[in-house]
Order: sequence, then C-alpha cells, then structure tokens
Amino acid sequence: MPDAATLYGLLGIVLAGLGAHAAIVQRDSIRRLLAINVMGVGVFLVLIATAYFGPNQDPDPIPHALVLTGIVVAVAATALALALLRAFERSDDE
Amino acid sequence: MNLLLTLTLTAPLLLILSGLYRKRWSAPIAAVPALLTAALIPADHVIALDWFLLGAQLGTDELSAWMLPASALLWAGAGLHHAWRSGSPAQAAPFRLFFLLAMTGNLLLVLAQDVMTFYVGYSIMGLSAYGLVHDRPSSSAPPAASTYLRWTIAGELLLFSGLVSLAYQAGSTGFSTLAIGQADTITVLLLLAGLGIKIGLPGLHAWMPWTYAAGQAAGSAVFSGAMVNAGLIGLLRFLPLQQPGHAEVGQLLLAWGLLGAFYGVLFGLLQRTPRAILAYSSVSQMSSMAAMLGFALIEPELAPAIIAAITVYAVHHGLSKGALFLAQDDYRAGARPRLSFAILVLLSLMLAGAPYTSGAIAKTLIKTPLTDEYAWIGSVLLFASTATTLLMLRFLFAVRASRRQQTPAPLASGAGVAIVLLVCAHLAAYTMYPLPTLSLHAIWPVILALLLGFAFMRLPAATRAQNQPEPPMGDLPTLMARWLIRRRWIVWLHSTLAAEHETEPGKHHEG
Amino acid sequence: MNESMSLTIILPLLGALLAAAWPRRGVFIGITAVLLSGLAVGWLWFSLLADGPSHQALGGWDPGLGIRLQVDALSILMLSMTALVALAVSVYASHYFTRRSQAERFWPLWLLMIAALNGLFLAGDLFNLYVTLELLSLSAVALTALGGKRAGIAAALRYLMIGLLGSMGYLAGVALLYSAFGTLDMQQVAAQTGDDPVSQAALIVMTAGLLLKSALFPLHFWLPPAHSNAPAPVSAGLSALVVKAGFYLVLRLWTEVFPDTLSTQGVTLVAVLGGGAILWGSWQALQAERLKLLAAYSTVAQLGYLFVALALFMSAPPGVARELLFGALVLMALTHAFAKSSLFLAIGVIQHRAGHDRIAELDGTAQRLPATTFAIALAGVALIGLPPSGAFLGKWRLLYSAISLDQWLLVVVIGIGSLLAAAYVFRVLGHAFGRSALSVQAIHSVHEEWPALLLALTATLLLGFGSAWIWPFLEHMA
Amino acid sequence: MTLSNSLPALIVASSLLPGLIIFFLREGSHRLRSVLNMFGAILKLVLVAALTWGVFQDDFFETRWQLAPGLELVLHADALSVLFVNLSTLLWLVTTVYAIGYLEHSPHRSRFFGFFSLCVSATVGLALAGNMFTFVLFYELLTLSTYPLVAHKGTPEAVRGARIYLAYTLSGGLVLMLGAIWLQALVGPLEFVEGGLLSQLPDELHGQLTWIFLLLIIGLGVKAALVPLHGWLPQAMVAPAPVSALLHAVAVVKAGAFGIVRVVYDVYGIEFASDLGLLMPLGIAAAVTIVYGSIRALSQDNLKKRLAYSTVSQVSYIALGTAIFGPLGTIGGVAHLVHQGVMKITLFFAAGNYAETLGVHQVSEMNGIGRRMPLTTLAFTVGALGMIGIPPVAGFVSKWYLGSGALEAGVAHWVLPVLIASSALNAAYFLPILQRAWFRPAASSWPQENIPARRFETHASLFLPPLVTAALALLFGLFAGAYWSPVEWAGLIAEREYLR
Amino acid sequence: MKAGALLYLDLIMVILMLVLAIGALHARSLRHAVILFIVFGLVVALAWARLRAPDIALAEAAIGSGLAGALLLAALRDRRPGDDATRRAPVWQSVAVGGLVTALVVLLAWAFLEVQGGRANEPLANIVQATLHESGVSNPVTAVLLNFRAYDTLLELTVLLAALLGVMSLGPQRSPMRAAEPMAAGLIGWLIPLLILAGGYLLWVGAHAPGGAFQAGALLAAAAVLAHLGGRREFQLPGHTRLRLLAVAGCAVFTLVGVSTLLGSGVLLQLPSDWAGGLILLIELFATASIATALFLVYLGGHPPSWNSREVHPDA
Repeated sequence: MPDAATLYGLLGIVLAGLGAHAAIVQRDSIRRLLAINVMGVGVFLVLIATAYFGPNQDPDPIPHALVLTGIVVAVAATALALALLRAFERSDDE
Repeated sequence: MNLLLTLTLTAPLLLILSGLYRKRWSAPIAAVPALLTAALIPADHVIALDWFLLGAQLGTDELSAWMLPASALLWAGAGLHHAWRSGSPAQAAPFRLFFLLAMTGNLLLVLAQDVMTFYVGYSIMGLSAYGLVHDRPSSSAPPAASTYLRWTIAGELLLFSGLVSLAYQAGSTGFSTLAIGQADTITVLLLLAGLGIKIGLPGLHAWMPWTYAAGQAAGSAVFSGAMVNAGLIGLLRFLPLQQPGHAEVGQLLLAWGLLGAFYGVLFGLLQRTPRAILAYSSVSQMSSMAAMLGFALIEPELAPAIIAAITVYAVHHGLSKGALFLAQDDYRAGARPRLSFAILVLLSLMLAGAPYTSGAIAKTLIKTPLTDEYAWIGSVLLFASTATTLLMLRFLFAVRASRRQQTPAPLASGAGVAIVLLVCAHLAAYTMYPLPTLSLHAIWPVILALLLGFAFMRLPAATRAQNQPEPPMGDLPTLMARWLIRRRWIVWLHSTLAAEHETEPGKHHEG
Repeated sequence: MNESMSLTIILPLLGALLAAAWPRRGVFIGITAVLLSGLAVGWLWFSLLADGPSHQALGGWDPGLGIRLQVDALSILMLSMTALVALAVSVYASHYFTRRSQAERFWPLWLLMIAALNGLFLAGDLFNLYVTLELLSLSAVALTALGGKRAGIAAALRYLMIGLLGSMGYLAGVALLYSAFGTLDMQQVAAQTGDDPVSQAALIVMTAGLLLKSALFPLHFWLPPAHSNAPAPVSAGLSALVVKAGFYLVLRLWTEVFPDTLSTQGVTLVAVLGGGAILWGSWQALQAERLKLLAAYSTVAQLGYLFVALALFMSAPPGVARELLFGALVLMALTHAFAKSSLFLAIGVIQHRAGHDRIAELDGTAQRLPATTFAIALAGVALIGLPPSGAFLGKWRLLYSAISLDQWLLVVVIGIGSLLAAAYVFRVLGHAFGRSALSVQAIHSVHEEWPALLLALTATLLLGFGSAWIWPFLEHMA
Repeated sequence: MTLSNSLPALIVASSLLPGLIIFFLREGSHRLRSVLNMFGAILKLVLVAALTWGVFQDDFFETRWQLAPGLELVLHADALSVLFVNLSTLLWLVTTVYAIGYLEHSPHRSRFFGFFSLCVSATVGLALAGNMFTFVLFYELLTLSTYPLVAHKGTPEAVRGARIYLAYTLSGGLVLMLGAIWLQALVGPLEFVEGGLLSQLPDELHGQLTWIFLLLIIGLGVKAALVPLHGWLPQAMVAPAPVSALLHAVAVVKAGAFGIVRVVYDVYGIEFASDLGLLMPLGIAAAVTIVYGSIRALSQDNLKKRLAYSTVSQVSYIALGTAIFGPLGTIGGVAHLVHQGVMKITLFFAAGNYAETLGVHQVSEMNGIGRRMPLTTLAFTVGALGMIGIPPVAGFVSKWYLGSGALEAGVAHWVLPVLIASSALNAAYFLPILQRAWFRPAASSWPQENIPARRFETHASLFLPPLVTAALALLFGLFAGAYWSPVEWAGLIAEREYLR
Repeated sequence: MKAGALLYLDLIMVILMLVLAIGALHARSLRHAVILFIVFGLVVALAWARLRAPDIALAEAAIGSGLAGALLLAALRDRRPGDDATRRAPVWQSVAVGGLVTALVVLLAWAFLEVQGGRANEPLANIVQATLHESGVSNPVTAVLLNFRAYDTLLELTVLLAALLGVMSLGPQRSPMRAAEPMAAGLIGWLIPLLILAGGYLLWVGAHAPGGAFQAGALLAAAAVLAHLGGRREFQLPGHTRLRLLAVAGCAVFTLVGVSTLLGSGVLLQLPSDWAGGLILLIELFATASIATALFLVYLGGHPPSWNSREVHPDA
C-alpha cells in the first residue's frame, strides 16, 4: 500500500481537480468561493504531503510556512469576495 | 534676318497681349511682317532654337517660298475685308482675337522646319479656328462649330500619331535630316487620314460645308485659302514622295483623289447655299491635287515636277477661292452689286481654268508631267474642270438668287480687296510661266459646260434644283451619322459629346 | 547597489501604509511615494548599467532557503514603464476624484498595486511571485470596485474569482516544482527542468493559470467589464500595467525557467489563441458603443499581438533575428502601456466633461477639447502601429519574423488586426471633425489634459524615434 | 553635421517645425500663422534650390537615423527625388498663398495649416526616402496628415469621404508594408540604387519577387489611383479646394506614382523588371485606368468630380511611362509627373475660385464664366489644353515622349491607340467646359456670388496662383528644350537609370 | 499505533474528506454547502495534524474553518432569501469541463507519482535545521516564516491589509446582532477571556513550539467576533481610528524593521542573529494585533459609520 505522503498527495490533487471543476461550473458566487477554497486546500495538501517523511523524521518546514501564508491569503481573498458580493447585493436594491 | 522671322510669328501675339486686337486695323497689320519675310528672306534660310519646343528649327525653303506669300496675302486680304466689313465691336473683337491666333498658328506651320513645330502650328491653327466658326455667343453651340471641332480634333490626333511614328522611324525631327523613306505604310496612312481631313478628301469632308457656310466671310476665306493649304503642305512635306516602294498607297490616293474631284461637284450642284457650293468646289479641287500626289507616289522620278505644279495650283486655288468668298460677301451685302457680280464672274472663270487665267496655267502645268501611259488621268482631269465650270455656273445662279432674298443696309464695298487678290494671283502665275497658247484643247471644257448649263436652264421649273429637297450639308457622313443615332448605336457617345451643342440639324447659318 | 532593489518595493509599500493611516493627506503621500519609487528605479538603472544584471538574497540567506530578488534588462524596462505610467496616472488621479472618500481609499490601494508590480518585476522566487501576484490581484480588484457602481462591483467580483482560479493554478505548478526539485528559486529550478513529466505538467498548469490572469483570448471575458467600469486612472493602471504582469511572468517562465520543456504544440496553441485575440478583440472594439469598452477590448487585441510575438520568438531558430524579435516584443509592450494609459486618461477627461463616454454623442466634446483629442489620436496611432509610434517598429519586426518563418496565416491575421484597429480608432476620431451644434470655444484644462498628452507623446515620438538603444541594451544585459 | 548629411533633414524639418508651432497657435493669430507658413515655404524653396544645384554637380547628400537595428531612416537625394521635391516645394508655396486667401473666414485654421505643413513634410520625406522602410514610414505619415485635411469641413459628406479615403489608403499602406517586409526578409535592408539591386538574385526567388512586386504595386496603386483602387479619389473631393489641389496634383496621388517609379527603377531595376515580365501587366493596368478614368469623367456634372476622374486617368500616364521599357518612355513618364502636377493644380485652383467666388460647382452652371472671371478661366483653359495634349502647353511634350517611347519599346500597337483614345476623351470632357465658359452667354445670376467683381474678379491671393501655375505649364511646354525644364531633368534621370 | 492501523485511519480520513468536499461543492441548498464546508475545514485541520504540521492545523482550524466559516455564515445572513436554487451551468458544459479537469488531474497525479518515486531525503530540510540556531527561534516554521522567508510574510500581511482596505471601501459595516439569549450570553462571557488568554499563549509559544502570530491573531479576532455576535454593547473595543492604526501597525513595524536592517547591513530583512529573537517577537506582537484587527474588521465588512465623520451620507 502506498505510504501516507503519496495518499494525501493524490487526495490533494483530486480535491484540487474537484474544486477547479466546481469553480468553473457553479454560477453562484458563494459556491464558487467554496470551490476555490477547496481547490486551495487541495494544493496545500500536495505541498504538505511532500514535506512528510514518515512518522519518525521531522517534516520539511518550508512548505509549512508556504501553506500558512497560503491560508491567510485565501482567507483575505474570501473576505474581499464576500464583501464584494454583499456590496453588489446591497447596491441591487437602490 | 532672324529678327524679321521671329517678328512674323510674334507680331499677332504681341497685338493680342497688348489688347490692340480690339482695333479694326490690327488684323491686316499683323500680316505685314509675314509679307516682308516672304519678300526679303531667301529660300533656304534656317535658324535652330534648341531651347524652344524640344529643339525647334524655323526658316524658309522652296515650298514655303510659295506658300508663305500666298498665306500672308490671304491673311492680309481677309483682315482688310474684315476691317471694312466688321459689324459691332463686341462681336468683332473675339473674332479678331481668334483670327490673329489662327494666323500665328498658320505662319508657324508654314515656317516650321521640323516635325514638332509643324504640329504645334497645325494644332494652334486648328483649335483657334473654332473661334472663327463660332463667332457669336449662342445659347447652344451651332452644328457647324461642334462638327468642325470634332473633326479637327480627330484630324490632329491622327496626325499626332502619324508624326510620332514618322519622327521615330525617320530618326530625327528636322525636315532636312528627315529620312522619310523608312516610314512604313501605317504611318503614311495615318498621315494621309490626319491631313486628308484638313484638305477635305471625300468621306472626311463632312465638316467643310458647315464651316465655310458659318461665321463671317473673312473667316471662310482664310479657311478655304490658308488653312486648307496647311493640309497640303503637310502632305508635301511628309509623304515619301521621292522614295520608291509606296506604289499601292499612291494608287489608293490617286483613286481617292479622282473620286473626290467628281464627288465634290456632284453634291455641290445639289446645294442651294452659295458658300456651301464653294466648299464642295474646294473638295473637288483639293481631291484632284491629292490625286496628282498619288500619282507622284506611283512614279517617284516625276515627283519634283508634280510637286512644283501642285504648289502653283494650290497657290492659285487658295487665292482665287479666298477672293471668291470675299467677293460673294461683297455682292451679298456690298454697296455696288453689279461691280462685285462682275468680279465674281471673272473669278469663277479663273477658277474653272478659262484661257489666259492663272487657272489655265495651273491646269496645264499639272498635265505636262503626265507620261503617255497615264494620259487617261489627263482626260479625267479635263472632265473634272468641265464639272468645276458647271459648278461655278450653279454658284452664280445661287448667288443671284440669294441676293434677292435679303436687302440689308449696304455696307462699304470691300470689292477692292478681292480685285487685289485676283491681280496678285495672276502676277505670280505670269511671272513664273509663259502665257499659254490659246488652243482648242484648253477651251472646249469651258464651252461644253456653258452648253450644258443653258440646257439645264431650259428644263421645266419643276425639276429645277430650287424646289428639290436639299440634302443636308454634310451629305453622306452626316446622313450616316444620323442613321446610326436613330439606331441607338452611338447615341450614348453622341449624347455626351454633343448634348449641349446639337440644335436640330436642319437649320443652318445665313447663306 | 542592492539597496536600490528592495527600496523600489519598500517605498511604495511605506507610502501605502502612511496613506492608509492618514487618509486626509492621501494625495500628497501618494504623489511623493510614486516619485520616490521612480527615483529608486532611476538609481537601479545606474547600478544596473554599472555592474550588469545582479540579484540580492533577502535576509542574507542563500537562495535555496531565502528569497532572491533579481534585476536584468527586461525587468528594469518593465520597472521604468511602471514608474513612468504610475507617475502620470497619479498626477491625473490627484485631480480626478471629486469625492474625498473615494480619493482617500484610492491612494493606499494604488500604492499597494505599484509595490506589488515592482515586487513582481524583481522577484526571483516562484512562491514569492505567487504572493506578489495575489497582492496585485487583490489591490486591482479593490481599485476596480472603487467606482461604487453596481456594474463595477460585479466586474470586480468576477475579476477576483478568475484571478483566484488563475493563482491557484499557478500555485499548483509551484507545489509540483517544489516537490520535484526541492527549491523555489527560479534559477535553481531552471537548472533542473527538462522535458520530464513534472516540468511539463508544472509548465502546463502554471501557464494555464497565468494565461487566465493575463486574459488571453478565450479566457478574456472578465477583462472588458472590469477595465471599462473602473474609474479612469484605475483602468489606465489595469490595462497598461497589471495585464502586463501576467504576460511578463509567462515570458519569464518560457524563456528562463522552462526553456526546453516547451512543446511545439503548446507554442502553436498560444499563437492561435493570440491570433484569435487580435481578431476578436479588434472586432469587439469596433462594435463597442462606449469609449472605455473600446479601449478594454483593444487591450485584449494588443495582448493577442504580444502573445503571437512570444510564440514566434519561442519557435524562431536561435540567431540575430530572434534577438531582434525579443527587442520588438519588449518595445511593443512598452508602447502599448504608454498608449493605452494615455487613451484611458483622455477618455477620463472626456467623461469628466461630457458626463458620458458614448461614442455616438462625442461630437461636441471632442471639438472643445483639442488637446485631449490630439492625445487620443496619438494613442490611437500607437495602438494601430502606424509610423511615428514604437509599435510600428515592433510590428515591422514581428511581420518580418512571421514572414521569414513562413507563418502566412499570422501575417494575414496581423494585417486584418491592424486594419480593424485603424477602423475603431478612426471611428472615434471621426467625431473630432463633425460639425457639432455646441459652441466651439476650446476648453483648456491643462492640469487634466497634460498627463494623457505626455504619455501619448512618449508612446509615439520618444519610443518611435528614440528606441534604437533598446536592442543593444537587451543583448548586452541578457 | 556637415551640410551633405544635414540638408535633407533640414528640408523635411523646414515645413515640419512651422507646422508643429502653428498647431498650438490660437485661432485668432492670422498674421503670425501666415508669416510662419510663408517663411516655411520660402526657406524650403531656398534649401531645395541648393539641393538641386548640389545633385546637379553629383554631390552626395544623405541623412541617416537608426530607429532600430536593421531599420534605418535614410534621406538620400538623387535625381529622381530632387525632381519630386522641387515639384512639391514649388506647388506648396503656391498652394499656401492660395489657402490663406481661400480659408479667409473658415474655422479651425490652425488645425488646417498644421496638418497642411505635416502633409508636405511627409511628401518631401517620401521623395527623399533612401530605402523602402523610410518610404513606407512617410507613406503612412502622409495618410495620417491628409485625413484631417479631407475631413476639414466637417460636413457629413466630408467625414464620410474622409473615412472612405482612410479605408483605401490605410489598406494600401498595409499591403505596401507587407511587400516591403517580405522583400526585406528575402534581401535584407535595401537602399534605393539607380538601376535597381535585385538583378543578381538567384532564380528560384523570382516567383516570390513577382508576388512582392504585385503587393508593392497594389499598395502604391491605391494612392496612384489605379483602376480598381481609385474609389477614394472622387469621394475625397469634398475637401476644400487647396487640399484637393495639393492632394490630387502633388502630394497623395503623386506619392503613389512616384512610388511605382521608385520600385520599378531603383528597387527592381528596369531590365530585371522586364525580364520578370512585370512591365506588361503594369502597363495594361495603367492603360485600363487611363481609358476608364476618362470615360467616367465624361459623365460627371460636378466640376471637381470630373477633374478627380481626369486625375485618375492622367496619373496612370506616369505608370504607363514606367511600364514602357526604354529611356524615352521613362522621360515621358517622369516628366509627366511634373507636368500633370502643374496642370492639374491650375485646374483645381480655378475650380476652387469658381466655387469660392461664384458658388459654381457644376459644369452646367459655368455658362459665360469666361466673361465674369477671365483670368481664372484663362488659367483653366491653359490647364485643360495641357491635359488634352494640345501643343503649346506641357502635357503635349510628355505625350510626345510616351508615344516615341512606346515605339522604341515596340509596344506602340497598343500604347499609341490608348494615348489617342485618352486624348480624344480628354478633349470630349474638357472642350465642352471651355466652350461653355467662353462661347456661351452668362446666366442671369450666379448661384452664390460671395466676392463681388471689383477691380479684379476675386481676391488677389485666389486668382494669382492659378495664373502662376498656368504660366509654369506653358513655360514647361514652350521651353521644353531648356536645361532647367522637367523634360531635361527627366532625361538626366533616365540616363542615370539606364547607364548602370 | 501499528502502521496498519495508521493506514486505516488515513483511508478513513481521505474518504471523509472526499465526501465532505463533494457535499460542500454540490449540496442542494447553500446553507448545507457552507456547513459542510466548515466541517470539511475541521477535518482538514486533522489531516494537517496527522501529517505532523501542527502550526498549519492550528491556523486551518482558527482561520480556515473558524473565521472563513463565520464570514460565510454572515454572508448567508445578508443574502436575500429565495434565490437558493443551485444555478449551475448546462450539463454539456460541466461534462466538458469535467473531462478537461480530470485530464489535468491525471497528468498532475502521474507527475506527482513520478516525483514520489525519485525523491531522496530533502537537503533543504536539513539546511533549515542547520541554520535554525541563527534564526533566533527554535520552531522551524516560525524561523522560516519570520526570518528565512520574512519577505513573504511581509507581503502576506500586506495582502491582508489590501483585502481590508478593499472591504472597507465597499460600504457600511454590518449592524451588530440583537442581544443573545442568556445561555449563549453566559457561554460568550466565559469564552472571550479564554480566547484572549489562549491567543496570548500561542503568541508567546510560537518561538519554540507550534503557534505564532497568525494563530494568535485569529483567536483574538474570534474573540472580537464572538463579542459582536453576542451583541454585547459595552464590550469596549478600541475606537475605530485606533483600529485602523492597529491594522496598519503590523505591516508598518515589519517594514520598519526591514528598513532598519537594510540601512544597517545593506540587505533587506537581514536580522542579526543575536537580535533576531527579540526582533521576531516584536514583529509577532504587532502582527498579531494587526491580524486580529484586520480579521475582525473584515468580518464587520465595510467602513465604520464614524470613519469619515465629515461624510454625512456614506456613498453607496
């Protein structure tokens, strides 16, 4: 059976694919946002999976830093997107 | 010497530019330098001006020795007549402007010693003559003017292509160095067509009756005298006369000329307007000269003699025809009708070649070079002269008839001018050649014509020409053109070309 | 010498922070920050000329571990383009925003965008590029939505979504590269890439992401609404600079990071898409009723030219012709930046005066603003690629290489493209000659008009006649 | 910066700088604008005179400016370019005087004179161009600077006409550029060399060279108004008179014809072009244009449209001259470049005068105009006679040379009939106008008499230019033999082209 | 835990994650989708823990699912009810895109497997260990974050600031909630001090153990959000002008430190090894404050009413 890193890596790639597909197909903005976040998680999984060398060896810290940065960036983008959506819908009723 | 030459050409231009052309006497004055040149400057004096018109050469040679005085005399005579005769200044001034322009063109053409200058003179003369035909502002251009213009432009263009190819094939433009021999038949044909229009060979003559009948008498005089001769000068200079190998063209020209001689007379007899009749007589006379040229082409060795004869014949014909027009105008509106009618009769006889007249000399000169195997041409020409006499008779009747129709206020008699011209013609002829012996051979054509004329008088009134439907002036070509128009073939071209000019064709100018 | 590199990034960043902290002094801070960063770029010029291309490891750590900034001929040209265009747009923006609240919000975001651009052109590290790209996208989106109109916000939202999708694609590529080669530094990665599956997969995903962000033809649908609904200075910045970032990255990746993983099919695909962009962009620009929409579609078309040039460059055999084409490509990018920003600023002036930018009712305004119309004319000439402009030289060289590579279809497409461009430019200019009912006294509001005019003049005269130094400079510094 | 490499640049600048300054002048400053215009024109004339004298002594004049590696802006003065520069400079001076008078009360004059000067600088630049790149550059600049002139009046037709003009000329410019680039791709950056430089290329390139020739000729043919590409010319008649005069007599139309002469003689070389069999199609195209232009002119009632169609046919004489292989044909073609310029500008000035003074636009309104405006109509007559090819005026000389050139090249069997037919058609549409002007009584009142007839028929600055150019046409005709006449200069050019 | 058992755990985790992801993406109603997404976030946090990435797990839990979830739920609240129908693209389009994406996924997977095979032990990880002592902190992730790749973190904070500035220019904030019921009010009363305490601890521990500025900031933000949710008026948050300054402070300090090192050693962000620890702590302190403020203000969405007091009507 493949080791954990490969398993999670493949999962990450699949999640990224799912996210990408949903992001393109879905028309509703919030659903698209969710899809993009899922895609992000997928990519981060790939990164962290490659940094994992099994239970007894310390993992490579650089991908961890990258993913941390990635998460913060993702949340910033999500926040801005939601604010845009809110402004868009508020401006609707004028 | 050179100053005189340049003065002949620039005199008329100076008169125009200075605005003196409005004065009556400006026309004759302009011709004076030309007369002086003719008198003083010896035969082959040529000056080269290479900055003028791609290297122009001006000067005199044997041909211009004869042609210059004749033209100058004619221009002076017509100018004098016009000065006497001219109507309101408003109408005369433009006429005199174009008169002077045409004179410049004609003199340049005569004095030209190279192809380019000849063509320049030829086209200036051709175009400015339009002003002579169309001398009175009219809402739509009279048929005479537009027909004249169309034919002249066609003629000039044909001449242009002919001259270009001639200049190229002959290698240079100067007459002296012009090796006319190399010209191929197409070039000769082009030249023939271009100049043929000017001298009115049958088929190309449609504009002549209209033009002579229109405009003022002085204009018609100059047309029939100086301008027609221009065409002849062109033929004399450019046809490969002294070169062998052009026999077929010669035969064509001979046949065409002889046909013309009789064609002119035939249609002339049917006309009722005196000036139209004179036009047809010009057609026949010039065609006979062209026939002789054709003969010269067939027999190159005889060419020099023929050329000399033709030159004399042309001078005689020019002066007498010009005088006839002036006299006819004088008779029609002159103060002393009887005197001018007498002059008319005298001139007609001269033209018909009656004995002791320059006409007789010219005709005998033409016949002398004919060798025995071509004797038949001589007899044909004899018949032609009888026909001409008949035509002259017809002319006299028409003139008498036209006199009765109008009795305008009598103008000063210009008869004197006609006489002067007459005398000059004879003087020239007599000084050059011995007085011809009075031989039956020379007289019988005149007598035969007189007999025919009186016989014709006896015919019943019904068949007399007066009440016959008169064929239109331009006869065959005009008829053919109208038939085509009716068939819509060239209506498009015609409509655009003549949309503004054509009045209904029937009406023609005063007689 | 290395200080100047980081200064060009830090100065606008500090400016942005100051502007965010003291919004009322926004204009003053904004202008000074842009000026200072321009000076820093100038300083960078001298050091580049002095000791050639160089790089600086931030934080003192060697490249594998730390992040490296690098500068070479291409990046310095891009930086100077950004500095100049930003300066002109900032001057224009200082008078553009009537409402104080909008002005206060504009400056911090604007300076962040400039900082992101400078960071991007200097970045030497793949992940750092990702973060800079994100910063650029977010600030651009925020700026687009600044207009406050419903259409603007909707366009900004779609722009953000597409931007994120593109960035995720790019990040996936970076992740793969890191997992394979264990380093994020571009030069180190470049040393290890070949035509092995990882490099090819990474290249495909990263290029796809970047093409999405730089709006190449089929993926361009988000650009026109975004650029046409943003306020004038913002759309000038977007069209002239932000779109170039995506193209610059593709150029970097293709030429330096993945030189030999590129398959001919990939290059042909991009060439075809580029050709499609030229035709579709120009055609849509011709149909546009509003000036800003016209300018936006023209950006799509001009990008098509750049990508076609890039595709030709990649498929050209190594030699002098290839170097000349690279110079032409850079020149076309520069000219487009200046011309497009000048066009948008001029449109801003017209919209400011006439209250609308519908092309049909342009007569009166075009005649009463001679300087602006002249700027539009010059910018139009640069967009079409007619003589006085740099684009003419670029297009001449582009066609030259297309012909020598027997790409006849491309020649035809470029020809039709420039004709369509001429059509839509002169459709606008035609109104300058119409005889309008309004009184014809010309309004000269100099402070509003001269930035547009100056940019247009640089695009046509300066780059048209004075750009011979670019080629040797690129070669010498390569 | 010795004189030899600064003079060409100075000549181009001498009209460029005043133009740029005029752009920013306020509308009201008439005197300053006129002074600037005249100063620019006269300065250029002096410089061109110096250039002509220099080239006559075989001095070397060239300005080089590198825009990009392999793309150099070269201004080189050789015999052919000097001829065209002289023509445009001289006629620009005359047209400026005319334009100042003509646009007395119209708006946007700064804009007009600005673009006017740009247009001339582009023409002069084009004339002095030393390589294909510079030629294409100025060719496009010419389009740009003439577009606003055509659209100057601002009426809907003007804008529409300008748009059509632009569509044609820009597509032409593009095709020319493609041809030039393809040629550069084959042969490398190429300078114009008298006698051409493509003759020593390997044979397999001949196919491509023929295609390139086709592209170049189509590109140039648009401006030289060869038949299928001439549609813009009549439409551009909506421009004000000085523009249609300068455009149709000197700048735009001649640029195309000049380009064809350049391409055939200095790029391909006449021998090489005839070996490739390129001259025959060019000749046929020119012939078709000549006849077609004249026929269309027949049915135009609007005077300027008739003149426009006559330009379409007359300019193709130059192309015909180029297509005739032989020195005489070249002399005819090149000389006609100047003659047609001088004659046609006279006609347009006269047409402009009629429109400006009496509001006469249609030929049918021209009855008796000779009496009311004798001087202008005299000039018109000289110009018209020249067009037909009646001797004293210059047109005849070039027709004479074309005729003899055709004979020399052995193509007379179809060139002469074309020349004759065209002269006949010219007569058919010009003589009626003259006949109306001189021999018809004037109508009761003129459509719109703007300028009453005081001492002279109209403003001095309006009726003097046509007289000057008419006099020039006459002088070039009468003194065709003199050393300074265009025909002699064309002889010099032909001699240098065929000597190589 | 034997390897086998670990394997089963991984398989369960993978399947769970896949199911949750598909649910979040394609759930019938939006509300379900959001909730499933939040749960998905938590499971992902578990996955990070499993892959020995504690810092990431903390961040994912606090920010990824916690704060993002809050934002999403707030967005749902604002949305007008009704248009919940899942508007999806036409079937053929989704199939086509699906095909394209699967092709990409297969390509990436193949490439990934290719890499897995040939991957030697990572040299880079060893370099980090080797130079850890110079970085002034013992936690390798914090070392990378705040020293080795400090520039990235600076840019990351700037991104957050940019997002904040963007959000604040988009209209007024959300109105605070109505007062929570007693039970919730009591819970909130306990939770807020606990969160603040945990935040402080995480900030401090970050130097040598998983934790750090981002996680601490997130927790503080969570506390503020709870206060906002609880509708407790008197919960004295700092005034809005001060909030803005705080938001900017993080980046400002970081940049100033960078500039000072630039002036000092000529290289940006080169923290001298002996000073590194203190400097990093200083940066982390301000970073936490600004992250907390930023995330809270972003949650509020929009500029505070008093922001531009002069502006009577907030422009829509």
